[in-house]
Amino acid sequence: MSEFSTFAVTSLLAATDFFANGWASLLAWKDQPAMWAVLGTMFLISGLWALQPGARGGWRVLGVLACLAGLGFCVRLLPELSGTIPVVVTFRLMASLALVSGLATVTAKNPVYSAMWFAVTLMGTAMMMLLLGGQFVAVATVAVYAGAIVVTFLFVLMLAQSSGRDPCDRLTWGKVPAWWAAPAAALLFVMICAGLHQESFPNRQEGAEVVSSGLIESGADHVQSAAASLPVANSVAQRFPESHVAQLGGQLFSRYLIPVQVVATLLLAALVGAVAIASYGTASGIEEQLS
Amino acid sequence: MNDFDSLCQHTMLVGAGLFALGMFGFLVRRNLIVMFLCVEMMLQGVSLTWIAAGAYHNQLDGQVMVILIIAVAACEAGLGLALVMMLYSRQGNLDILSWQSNREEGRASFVDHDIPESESTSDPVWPTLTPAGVAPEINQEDQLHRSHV
Amino acid sequence: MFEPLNLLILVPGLPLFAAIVTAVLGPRLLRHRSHWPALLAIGGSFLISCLLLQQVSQRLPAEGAVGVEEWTTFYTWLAVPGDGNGNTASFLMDVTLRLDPLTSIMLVMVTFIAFLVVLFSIGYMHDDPGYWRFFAYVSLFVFSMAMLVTASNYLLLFVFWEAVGVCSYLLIGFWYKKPSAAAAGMKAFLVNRVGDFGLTLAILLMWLNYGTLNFHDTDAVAGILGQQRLTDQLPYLGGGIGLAICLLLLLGACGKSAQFPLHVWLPDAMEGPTPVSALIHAATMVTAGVYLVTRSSPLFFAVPSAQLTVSLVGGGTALMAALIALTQNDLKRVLAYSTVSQLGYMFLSLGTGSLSGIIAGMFHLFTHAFFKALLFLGSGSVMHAMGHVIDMRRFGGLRHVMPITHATFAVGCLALSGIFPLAGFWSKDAILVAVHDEGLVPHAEMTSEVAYRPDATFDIAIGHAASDTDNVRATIFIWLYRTALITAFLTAFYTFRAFFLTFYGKMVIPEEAGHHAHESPPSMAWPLLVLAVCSVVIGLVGANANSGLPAFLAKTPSLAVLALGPDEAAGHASSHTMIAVTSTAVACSGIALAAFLYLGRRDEVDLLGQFLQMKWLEQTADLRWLDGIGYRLGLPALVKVAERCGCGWITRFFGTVITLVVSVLLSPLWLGYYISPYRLSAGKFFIDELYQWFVVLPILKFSEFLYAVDRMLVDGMVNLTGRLPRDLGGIVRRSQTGVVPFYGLSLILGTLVIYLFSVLFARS
Amino acid sequence: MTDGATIQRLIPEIILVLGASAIILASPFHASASVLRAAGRAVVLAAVLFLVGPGTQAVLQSDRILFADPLSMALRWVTLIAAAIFVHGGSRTERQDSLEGERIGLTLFVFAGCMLVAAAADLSLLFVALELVSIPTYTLLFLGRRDVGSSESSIKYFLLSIFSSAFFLYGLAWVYLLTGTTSLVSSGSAANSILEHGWSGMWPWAVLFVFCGLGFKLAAFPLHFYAPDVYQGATPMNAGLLAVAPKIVGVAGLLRLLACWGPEFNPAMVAVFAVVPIITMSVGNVGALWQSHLRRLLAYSSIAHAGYLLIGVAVLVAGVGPTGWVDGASSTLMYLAVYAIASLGTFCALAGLRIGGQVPENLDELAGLARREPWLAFALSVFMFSMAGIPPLAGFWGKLGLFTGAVRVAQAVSSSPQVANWMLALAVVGVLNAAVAAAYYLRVVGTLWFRTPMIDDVPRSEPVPRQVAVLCAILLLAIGVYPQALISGFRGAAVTSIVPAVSDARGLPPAARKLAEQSLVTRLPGLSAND
Repeated sequence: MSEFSTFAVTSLLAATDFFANGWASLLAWKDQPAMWAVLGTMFLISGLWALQPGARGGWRVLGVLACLAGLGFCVRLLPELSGTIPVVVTFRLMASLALVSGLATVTAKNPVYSAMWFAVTLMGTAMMMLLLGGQFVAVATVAVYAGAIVVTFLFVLMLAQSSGRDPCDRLTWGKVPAWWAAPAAALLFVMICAGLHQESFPNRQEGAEVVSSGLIESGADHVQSAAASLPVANSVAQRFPESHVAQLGGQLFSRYLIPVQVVATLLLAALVGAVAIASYGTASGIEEQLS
Repeated sequence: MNDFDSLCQHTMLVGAGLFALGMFGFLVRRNLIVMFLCVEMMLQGVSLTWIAAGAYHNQLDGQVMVILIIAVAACEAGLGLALVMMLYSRQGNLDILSWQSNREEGRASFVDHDIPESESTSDPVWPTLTPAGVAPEINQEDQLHRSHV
Repeated sequence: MFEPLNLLILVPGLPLFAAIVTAVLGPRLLRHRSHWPALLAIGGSFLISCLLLQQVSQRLPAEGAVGVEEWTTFYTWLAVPGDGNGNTASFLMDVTLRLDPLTSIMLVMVTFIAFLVVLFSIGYMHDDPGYWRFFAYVSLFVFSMAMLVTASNYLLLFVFWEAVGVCSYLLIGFWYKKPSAAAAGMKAFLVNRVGDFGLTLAILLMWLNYGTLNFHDTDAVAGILGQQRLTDQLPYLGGGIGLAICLLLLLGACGKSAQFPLHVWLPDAMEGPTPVSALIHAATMVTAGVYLVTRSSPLFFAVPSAQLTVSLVGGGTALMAALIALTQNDLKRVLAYSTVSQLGYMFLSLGTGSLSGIIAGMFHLFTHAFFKALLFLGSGSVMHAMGHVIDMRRFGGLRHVMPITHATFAVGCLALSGIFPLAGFWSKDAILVAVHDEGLVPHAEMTSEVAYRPDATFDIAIGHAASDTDNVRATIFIWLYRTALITAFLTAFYTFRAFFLTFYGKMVIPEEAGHHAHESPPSMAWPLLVLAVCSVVIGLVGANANSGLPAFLAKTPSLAVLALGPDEAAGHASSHTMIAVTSTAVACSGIALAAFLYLGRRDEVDLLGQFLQMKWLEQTADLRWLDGIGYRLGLPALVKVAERCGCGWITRFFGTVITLVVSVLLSPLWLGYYISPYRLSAGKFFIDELYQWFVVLPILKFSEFLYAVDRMLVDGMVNLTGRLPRDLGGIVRRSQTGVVPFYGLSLILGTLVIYLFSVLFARS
Repeated sequence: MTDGATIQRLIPEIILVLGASAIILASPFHASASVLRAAGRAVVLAAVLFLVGPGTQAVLQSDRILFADPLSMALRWVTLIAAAIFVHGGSRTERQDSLEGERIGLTLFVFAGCMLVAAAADLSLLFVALELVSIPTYTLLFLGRRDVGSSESSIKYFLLSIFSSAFFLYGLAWVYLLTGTTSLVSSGSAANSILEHGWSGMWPWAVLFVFCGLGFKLAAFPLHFYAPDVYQGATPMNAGLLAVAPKIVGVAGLLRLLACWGPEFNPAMVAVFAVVPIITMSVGNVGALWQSHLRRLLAYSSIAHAGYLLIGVAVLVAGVGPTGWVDGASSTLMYLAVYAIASLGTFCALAGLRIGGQVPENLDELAGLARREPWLAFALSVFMFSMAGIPPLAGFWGKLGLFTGAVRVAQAVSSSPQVANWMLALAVVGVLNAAVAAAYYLRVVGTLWFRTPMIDDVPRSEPVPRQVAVLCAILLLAIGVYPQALISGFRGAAVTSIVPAVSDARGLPPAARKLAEQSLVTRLPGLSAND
């Protein structure tokens, strides 16, 4: 906590210094992570500001560049990505694909394009999930999200005949979001990045130790130790052996049986709800509204 | 800190980015469906974080949680789209700001003041879907008026 | 052995039963017989109270005890244990009733007045569609009030403190079809909530610091007012916390007893039926604040500055309300302000902090209940006869129409004015004596006080630094004594003003009365007679400070501790006769002045009315020989120019000022003009006019001014405390835009702000 | 892992879910509305019976997924009482179409979700159970009425709810990352160890995001904005559902999570948890002063009550010892129960009322109701007085418990003046707010009794909702006269489930825990004298 608040205050000081003395002053903060945070925040704010709906069209490219730059600064807050070259390259590619297409989702004037871009984002995230060993989840993301949900979105969008000509797609609501939403989003992102910062990030090994020690101390013997199911290893293949999807299934239908049942109930409720809404809203509802 | 851990961390950063972007989109966009998409994007960021955390801790809990999230998101999507369709049939547009009649008495509603005039008067462009079956003859008229969708 | 405590529960129990019976059976079965349950139950309660009083008075203080005290726990309403280590005290709410001299006196008084009021209401309310509702509410009120005075812990007291507030709200708004009545009910309740806020905090603070809220001792802990704490001299809190507790208690008492600045609700409360005004807003409920302060007197005793505050609030309220009462035309409003004023008297007396002062306050409470109830019921009788007209300008000379009411009202007025040997004389005299003595006694002499005043170090400090603080205090009390005398004069004056206007002069009867302007029926007349007799004789129970009521009250444990101090009253016996003579003289002169001004002259009222409408300035300016002086000074042009410019009021203001200055400068001429023998004779020596301008007018204007201040400033301030949340509410409303993304945005921003707050907070 | 005992503990929920499914399935086959309604009542009744039956025997066992301790039992009881009132009190003529079965079924789903949240011992179950409360609610809101306002309230609630639940999930993800487990029991001890080891950078974020999700359910500042708008557009019964079910969920989640994570004695956290209720109740109360629309007024009032509920949570967070934890949790539960009854009663009464054939929208329409509907007016007055905290009624005890809890903690935490000051501030602001709140509650009462009707139409109330409302009023009176049973029940629940949880999380030795439990259940001399 104290370390983190030191970080926050340093960032504030750096930002003040920047506003008081200009770019040159940032040199003094060069070696401090706080400087990257400040720079990242400012670039992200300006980038998002330029990309919001209703902003002038010519700024869009600059906005994307500024956002990428801000992202770059924020990445510097984290320890460097290491590993085999294919993994690193794939990850960087997929990460930028996801983030850039996410940016495009948010800023595209045409909602249909938004949905398309979102599908691309999903591809990127699915790829990252694969990298982290989540084969089943990656496939499910593509199948359920991209395959079903996004298509449904598109379907509804087509039905609703909205293709970016509606003012609501081209404008945001007044001046408030321009001045508040971009800073809020940027600040949130940078603060989370700072939380991921090397020094304050939990070291897993130690963490596992502490967790188990805590469990033993409390006398909760009947609770299985959390970090036991898979071997500790350095690479994806070692960490998630081939049988792990089977293990996943086993978990789902043993330990997580009740949540899965509840989700089944949830699906039933949503199904019933969607049908009821459709039947309630159409014929008689419109009649009533017209009368 | 090994290679894999740094991969997890960077994935979490991407997750945070998607989360923040989705949040930004939710706040600035007005189209109901796009707002909804933005929330889905936030959930995507959350899923990435769960996966990364699970991988970091060497457990499958993260993946189980993501499966649950996907299921819940599907529920929300089904319900939400039904809702949006019904609202669209009532109001004729997808603008969230056309739904502000429940507000404090005496408070003025938000009205757009900067609708570009040329665009507000332009005709709506209808999307066309390719019909199934035999390839149709290409109609020159259609080609001219085809929208960019 | 006969156990009085077993009967104690019946005193509140019977009225509660009656309330339930009336509420259930009233609308269908009882209808016009709805008064029977209330009458029987309250009568029964009264008899039991008398029995209990007799029982208590027979019991001498037990060995080692400082007073008579009995208590019994019926059940534990709520119990929350503390942790075993004593870090946190347990929280107990017992329904514990107590019996001691203070309680028994209050019970007798409450049930007796309530019985007579119920009797009176049978006649007064008999045409009302809400007949059963009225009696159900009244029974409920008597239950709550009886519980309030018998409760043996602060929490239970608070519960019924609120309950009497709710009953009062219901009864003020009894005629809910009148919007003013509904508004008055709500105002009373809300102003009282401000007081309750103080009381709640005081209770929490007491519990926090004393670890209990009981008056009495239990096995585990010494009660706040228990024998153990009193006799063993366990410390009472002084200093900041003690002061806070006392002032918060005082705030609560001010709300209920209508003391400045929370007195604004009482005059409006007169919208309720008159018997209610008599019972709740004159005799019983409004005295709850006095009761509370009396009960808590050991707490106040530990904090001299709080006591002084009590006196100042009381004295100030007494004078202010008396001044306001001078100009009221509504008979009930005169009486309402009179009640506020008399309650101020009681607070003034309680604040002296001496045993004689506190007992004098309670004694006045006791006698006041009788004659004020009498006056209110009398005014109710008048209203009943006049077809619910209450404006004194619209009726008059009723003494032949309503002989009984006239006679009893006269007794009440005399008692209120403090004429020997009526009830008011004794109690008012006792208060004056107590206040007077506080002005004489320099506190430095009372070194033995240290022995029984628990916060010893504090007092020793005072004892050393004595003279300055005590001289200031003595001076304040000297002035308070003078204030009290002036108030006594004013009281006599306005009381008899109302009396003469109502019963003397030419007979005027408003048309609303129709042809049935008659004396009230026996059920209304009997209570008046009984109360009148009481008002004459009841003062005798306290005539001697060493026996009767004062001696009896002094056996209350919490008061008895004060008796351990030196008897201050004894030292100044010689001055007491003087005070009695002075106060009687003052009261008589007030009556004489009222008689001089109002007896038989109805025109006077209109003349005063003219003056009140600011006519007098114009009249001054209209004097013939002053005509045109302003104009000759070149003012007309100025006036015209100014009026063109739209700032006419400036010239009018300065014109008036100049006219006044000039008139004062030229007053010799003016006198010379008028003091020609012929004119003097023709104008009856202009005594009336002189009197008007130099005595009545300033007082009246001041009174008018105070009334305006009261209405606008104080009322406004009380309303402001209500408005402030409303204005804040405007900000909250502003944020409800109805725009969904805005709500989302505020979600994020709020979270961020809270996060930053916690980060910054963690650093500091 | 999921054995027969676990299933057995879930029987009431299973009954609710299966019953709801059956009702929904039966509804298209032209089953009449009254039959479906009776079936709904029967299902709730069966759930109650089974909660009494096997449920009470399981004390303080928690496997990875479920808690079956007294705290969850207490919350499930509150939920089922609310469900019973809700299922019985709904007005028959409120809607007339063929979707009655869906409404009843979805309502039962909502309450099943509430009960599951109360029992959830795993982040995953907590999340899906929370969604089981939310998702049917979206549908119910839309199915309320066929006007623009109703649609608007459903889309507003829908969008903001999924938005906040994204935050909630993100918070859970961080909790998982920091603690390495999804089980609440072990995440608590892990969280505590992590805090000791100084990896606290993300921990406040995690807690704050989780609070975002739960605070939205509670309608706490700064997540309260939706409430007035959504209540305004909803039907009275839907507003009642929104006022009660999410509150139960929010309180259950907060109590459970904070207890398991071990309230850390950290002034910054205490400050956050003290500032939020202060602002929330002030916003709710001053906002309500201006309102003339009935449901808006009640919405603001529900915001204010969320603030009061959070006082108890703040007491739990600040409480240094078992007394503070127990005081905080038990007074919150007490307040929740009393609030649920009063609030549902109010909405039942309003739902059953027709003035000129319409559901009353404005406060003015209730003017002079007492003349036509004395019982309904009586019940409404009791609810208002109870919510205002006027003494002998149940609401008074709720408020008193919260305030004394705060004061007791302030007394006990003398070592940290900062925390003590926050607790005192909570008590003082709470009392002040109670005084402010009296103004608008009294306005409602005054309107009922003391004003002349503005409309000539005769108000008419359905018998069943009226009876339920009067029953609720009597219940409140009864609790007011004898609150001890409820309070000691909740205290017992808190002692036997919060104290061990917190002790585990904070690593207290078992002996100390036993001592604490014993001292807290010791009977008082005043009590035993009467026994």
